[in-house]
Amino acid sequence: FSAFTAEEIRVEGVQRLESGTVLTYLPLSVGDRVDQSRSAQAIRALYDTGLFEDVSLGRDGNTLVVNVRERPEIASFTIEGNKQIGGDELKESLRQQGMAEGELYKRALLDQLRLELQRQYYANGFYAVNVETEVTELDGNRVDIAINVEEGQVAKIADINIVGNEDFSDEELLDVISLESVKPFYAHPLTFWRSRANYSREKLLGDMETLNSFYQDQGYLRFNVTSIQVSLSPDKRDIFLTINVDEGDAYTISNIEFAGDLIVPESNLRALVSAREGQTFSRQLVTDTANRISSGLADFGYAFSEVDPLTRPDDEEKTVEVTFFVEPGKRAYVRRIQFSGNQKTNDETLRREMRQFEGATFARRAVERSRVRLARLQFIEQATVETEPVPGSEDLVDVDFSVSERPAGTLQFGVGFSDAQGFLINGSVSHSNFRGTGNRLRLQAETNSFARTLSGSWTDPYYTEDGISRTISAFYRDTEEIIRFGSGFDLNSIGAATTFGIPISEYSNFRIGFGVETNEISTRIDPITLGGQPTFLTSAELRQFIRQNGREFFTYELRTGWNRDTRNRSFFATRGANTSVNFDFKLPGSDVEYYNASFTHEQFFAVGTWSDWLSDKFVFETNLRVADTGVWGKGRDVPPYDNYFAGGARSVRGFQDGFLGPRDSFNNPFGGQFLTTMQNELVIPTFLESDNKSTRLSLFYDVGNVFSGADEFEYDDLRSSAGAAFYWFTPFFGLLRVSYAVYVDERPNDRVDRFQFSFGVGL
Amino acid sequence: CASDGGALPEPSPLPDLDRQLIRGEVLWRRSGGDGAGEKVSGFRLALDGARVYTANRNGRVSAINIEDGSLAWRTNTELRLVSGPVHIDGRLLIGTRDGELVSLSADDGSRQWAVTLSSELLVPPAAGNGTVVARSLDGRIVALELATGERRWTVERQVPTLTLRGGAAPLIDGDAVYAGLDSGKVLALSLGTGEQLWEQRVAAPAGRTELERVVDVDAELLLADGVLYAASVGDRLVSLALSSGRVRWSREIGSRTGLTFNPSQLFVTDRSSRVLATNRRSGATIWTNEALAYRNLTQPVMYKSYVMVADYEGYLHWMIPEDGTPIGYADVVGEPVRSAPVVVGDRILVLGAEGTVVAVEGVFPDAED
Amino acid sequence: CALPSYYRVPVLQGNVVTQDKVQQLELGMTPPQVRYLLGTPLVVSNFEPNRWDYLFYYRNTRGQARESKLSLHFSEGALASIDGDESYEALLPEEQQQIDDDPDDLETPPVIDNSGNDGRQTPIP
Amino acid sequence: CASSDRADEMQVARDIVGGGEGRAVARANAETLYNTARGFLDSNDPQKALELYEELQARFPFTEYAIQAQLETIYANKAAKQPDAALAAADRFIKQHPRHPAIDYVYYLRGATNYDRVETETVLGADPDKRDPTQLRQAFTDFNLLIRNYPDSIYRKDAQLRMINIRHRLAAHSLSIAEYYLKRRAYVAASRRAEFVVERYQGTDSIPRALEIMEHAYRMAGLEELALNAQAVLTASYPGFLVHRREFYRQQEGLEPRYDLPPLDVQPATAGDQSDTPSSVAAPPPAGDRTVYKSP
Repeated sequence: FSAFTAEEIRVEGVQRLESGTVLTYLPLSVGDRVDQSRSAQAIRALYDTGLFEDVSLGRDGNTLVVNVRERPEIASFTIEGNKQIGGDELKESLRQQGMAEGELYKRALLDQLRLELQRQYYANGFYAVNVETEVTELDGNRVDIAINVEEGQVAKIADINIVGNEDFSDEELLDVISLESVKPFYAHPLTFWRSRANYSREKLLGDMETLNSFYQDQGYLRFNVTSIQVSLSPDKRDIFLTINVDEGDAYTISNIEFAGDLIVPESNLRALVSAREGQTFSRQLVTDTANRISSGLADFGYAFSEVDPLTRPDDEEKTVEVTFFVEPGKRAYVRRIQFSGNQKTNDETLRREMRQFEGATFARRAVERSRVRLARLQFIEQATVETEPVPGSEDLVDVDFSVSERPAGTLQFGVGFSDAQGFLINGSVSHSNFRGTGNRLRLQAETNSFARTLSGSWTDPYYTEDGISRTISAFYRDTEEIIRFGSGFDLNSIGAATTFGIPISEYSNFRIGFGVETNEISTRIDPITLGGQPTFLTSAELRQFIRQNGREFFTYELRTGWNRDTRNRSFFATRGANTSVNFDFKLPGSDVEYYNASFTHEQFFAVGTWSDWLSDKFVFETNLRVADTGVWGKGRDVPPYDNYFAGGARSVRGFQDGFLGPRDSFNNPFGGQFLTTMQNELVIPTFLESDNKSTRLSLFYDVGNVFSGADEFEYDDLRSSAGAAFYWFTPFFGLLRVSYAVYVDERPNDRVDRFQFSFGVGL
Repeated sequence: CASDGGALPEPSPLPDLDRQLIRGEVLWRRSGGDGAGEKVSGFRLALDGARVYTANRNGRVSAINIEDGSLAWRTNTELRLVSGPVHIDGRLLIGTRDGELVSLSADDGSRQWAVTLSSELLVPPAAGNGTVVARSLDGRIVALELATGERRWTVERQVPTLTLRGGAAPLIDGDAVYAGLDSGKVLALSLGTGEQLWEQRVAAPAGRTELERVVDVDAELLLADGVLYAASVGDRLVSLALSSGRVRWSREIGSRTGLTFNPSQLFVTDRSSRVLATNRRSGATIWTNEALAYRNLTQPVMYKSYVMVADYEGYLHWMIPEDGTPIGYADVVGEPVRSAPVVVGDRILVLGAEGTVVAVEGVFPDAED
Repeated sequence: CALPSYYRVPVLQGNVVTQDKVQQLELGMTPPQVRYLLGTPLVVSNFEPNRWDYLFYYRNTRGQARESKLSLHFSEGALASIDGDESYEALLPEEQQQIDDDPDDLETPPVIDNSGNDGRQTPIP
Repeated sequence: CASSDRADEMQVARDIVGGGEGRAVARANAETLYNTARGFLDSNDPQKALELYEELQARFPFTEYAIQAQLETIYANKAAKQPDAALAAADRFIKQHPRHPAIDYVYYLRGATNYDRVETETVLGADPDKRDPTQLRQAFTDFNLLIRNYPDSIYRKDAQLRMINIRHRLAAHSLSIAEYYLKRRAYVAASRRAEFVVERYQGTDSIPRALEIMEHAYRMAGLEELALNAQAVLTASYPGFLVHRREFYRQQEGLEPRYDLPPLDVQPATAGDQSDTPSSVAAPPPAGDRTVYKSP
């Protein structure tokens, strides 16, 4: 139509939207001159909003008439039959493209979607697939969309033939690539659930890359895949792959050079190079060396260093010269360190673990060290770090740590009644990140008809900003006639202690502390006449002890210890070791002088990475504990309440709690002065999403026992058990340990308890 | 084989004939080796008057006397054989999965020469005029001296991303060699120089997915009275002028196996194992026999003026050329038959998929009594 | 009961600049030239935009601190004065290189090992 | 016979409320459905309201009520503690009804959703501002969008108050980091953080302490001139602060407190009045009175 000035604009055909909405997006307004190009531009603008199916401009006198037809809204969108290609991620990705309930229906998008689905299926070997789409109009300008997929028979790879390979056999090469021809199911012991015989073009292209790098890693610099043929059997069930290769020859390294600004002396860099002259060239080795050099430089602050290996092959000699060209870039400084994801932990609690400071040279090792220290905090489940250059400057970087937190507090409260102990109330509160400050609080209370215990401890890991920790603890215990367990004596004790942990290196610290304790054993040692004969209420051993040492003991104690912990996590660690030696002894002036020495060593081995048929997630953990108590100076005997007991969920599993070790005359556990226990666990990867984050499954083999003294240690008296254990870090009750002992080396008079569980934070 | 979707229909049962005009009598049966197994292969029977030769996937090559089925000689080449043998001038040519072309002496199977080509030799070679022409899976066509195995020329053609397993053997006629390609074309090359004489498209790829675009010319080429007949799986059967490749006529018939002829008619087994007869001059269909549909029939062969095919259960079937009515069938080998039976005088030699060779003679009971 | 020397986390602060770079400093240089030579100054105050301080401070694991500083003044876009210790030598402390090596830290590739030069601090060119 | 319709509708409304809603919902007309849904929303049962809004939009897509239902879905999701769903609903509403009279309310609601994600007070009395500040920053950008696009919106004042509040909390966050580095004797880090607070968060409560940290850090690092600068700025803009600071230390040592001190004018004039605190977010005004959108 001829150009005119629009005195008025009228919108027609609007149903769901308002004319106001159309006017917002219309690039024309009242009073504008409307000509051919502007109206075309207006129409395109309205189309771009994606809200309209059809737009046209008309003229009624001097009024510009905009008539639109809104795109119908999708009332329901269903897709069935797509077993092979992801159900919900597919729906999610379609939602993003605007194909979901509530969005507006675009026919072109649906066709494109159908084709895309079909191409996906063909790329995965479903050559007999059939994808139908169906759009039903509803009143109120809405539509129902249904896509149904008939997948049909998937074509399996029947045979892969590699032609032209002399130096490596077909079998060797078939192991390298991921695609595989159909073998009887028993041929894949470990990978039976993943059928690798499904053909997919991406996997094929990926495999060509793997083949290429395999040969490059063996020195075949000139290797290439000349052509690949994919052919289908007439019945469309079998796929035949023919891979034609030209191996070329294996090249050896003639010489290794360094060029560019090396920052450190060449001898240092050469020590990092694992390849040697004369050795067959390997692309992998060369790239690894380049990475090691650049990460080494990063430790000197050169975060942006680039090391690229240049190779100059000599085709006659079949040798290659490798030059590592080092471009250190600017020395980098850290502008800001930021934490995200810490909903419950204060910034300072994380920042004090940092080994990298703001306003200092960037050191990759320090950043990595900081990340591991964060991961070792009890209340952090996972910590990751990213270094980003600061826009607008060439040598400043920001270091961003993102953490995911683990429930730090546990709250247990139980009211019960047991025939042996009568009415029972117990409760414990523990929080390893109290008010986000990283301080640890533990409170425990228990009352039943036989015992009232109350204990608490408060630890501030950063009592001084350099990391000296302080723990204050106190306890009150009043127990009577523990008949079921122990040799039947009343004990009430009260004590308090304070200990300091002083770091003496990045991984180890020294522990020193002082404690005061008073214990009183009150029980009848002379017999009472019951039914005519004298019967004793307490065991012979205890009676003898009381006769010799009396009943009340007031002791001062000096606690010393050394600990070295290099585990990568405090719960569910997969690497590192945790060794500690403790030596506490009752100071002179105490009523009884005895010492208490213990050695514990926990070591993790990433056995999974040792051989490639085992998945990397397999971890072997061994946990050894040896403890000895004995008198010194004028001490005559170690009080029974300080004896060691073994057996139970946290020591030798499969034996009833505490029942492993010497017995008293009532055949109740009396404990001993020498304890050796060892727990070995093979951690098995599970398919749970929370594997090794908050759950862990393992097979265990425990061995150990308690002896009345170090001299009575008898190797074949050690008891052992084996079975399976499951650990779960529960939201409210701390670490739950459940174990079932399948084999228990039970001897006469042992009490076996195959199924055991315990919870609460063990540390 | 446009995607007809879904699994393939069931093979039809044996036709119930009230009277069997012809019966097959097995003269002798001999196992030549372990054959080809279920997989598609390029194994054929090769003859030189007195003996029939077979090759097998485990590397075994056997020579059997046609007269009584006794074993003339047997050797194990220790190679991963996949095609041949082809007999010419006292030689046997066989192809391996690793791209080796080997020439053995037909007298005792001793190795004469061996050449490694660029890819698998799934398709049997052609020999003639002192030349061997081999087609490797990567689309290369190589001519070699028959006597020495020395290369003469190599021609390369693009291979589509997805093809059908198997292929048509090249055909040598005079100074030209004709080859059906996986791209749906027939190529004519000069035997001496490898120069292209002409190239004719048999079927054009159509459809949006790779599967719908498969148009391999896998059926054996047929040369009869100066006319070349070729069939593609893309539902096209053409008759080409030998000199120029010009299409004389073309019909909507797709075949994967091949065709045979008699003076006036052409016989072809199509992709769904229907047997059709067409007029040689015009290509018009005369009759269609669907009784043996989906029984995976071989290429038809003329036996005593009757049309004969073999099927997946090892049966031979005979039909009257005029109207295609079945006149008899015989259970001869008990193994799937994939390569066409070979007629020697009154005898029919059949190669089973598991390597068994059977000699059969067609008997007409009515005629005797 | 402080033991003789317990382990303090080393504190590193400020720009590390080598002696030869300091020597190349001349009056009249423009800020971008100085920045290219010595790197971005880490101590620049909002209230003294024309004054750049290259400060280096290192407190080792036994708590002993070492520091040096260099103050540069610019006027009208050119370096007007340089003061602070001429022999400004801020070399990377060797303690930092000797961060107690995490024995089996598989996730990070090994660091440059300094055993080659008998523990002397690596001379940086 | 209008009244009989009314009675019938009220009966339907009661059915819906009474839970027998299968049959009743089917019969209800748009207005009843909307009023019932709004009833649930106001008696804070947002989940039920969400279902009815869905039903309303499905069966009466072109009515005023449908648009109002879409608007109130945003608020209902927020009330039902589903912040992500609320944000998605808000974005869709902004795209489809950019000129709706209550559009500024939608931007405001978006900002409030992010703002309320950070609990103001944790159960043990710990200070949440010491933790991850990303949600706070997101809320700040949302409110900024509202003020820039709709300067005359009635929610502008409340949004501004919230933005000021957020700036204070972000400043406090950075300041606590400067305090930490000072304690660790990492003087360059402490001074840089303090400079950052002074530069970025003018007018917040953290400025005086930041200046003091700057002064201390520069002095410990041996940069006396810079230390004197910082002290000069501090005494100039916050005279009362130092006096009170010294008084605080005196009392620490148990000396006699002095009462004749100048007022603690912590806020230089530019900070805007602190008197009213941001109020909690109200439900959107009902569909009925479309003319005036009262401030919450």
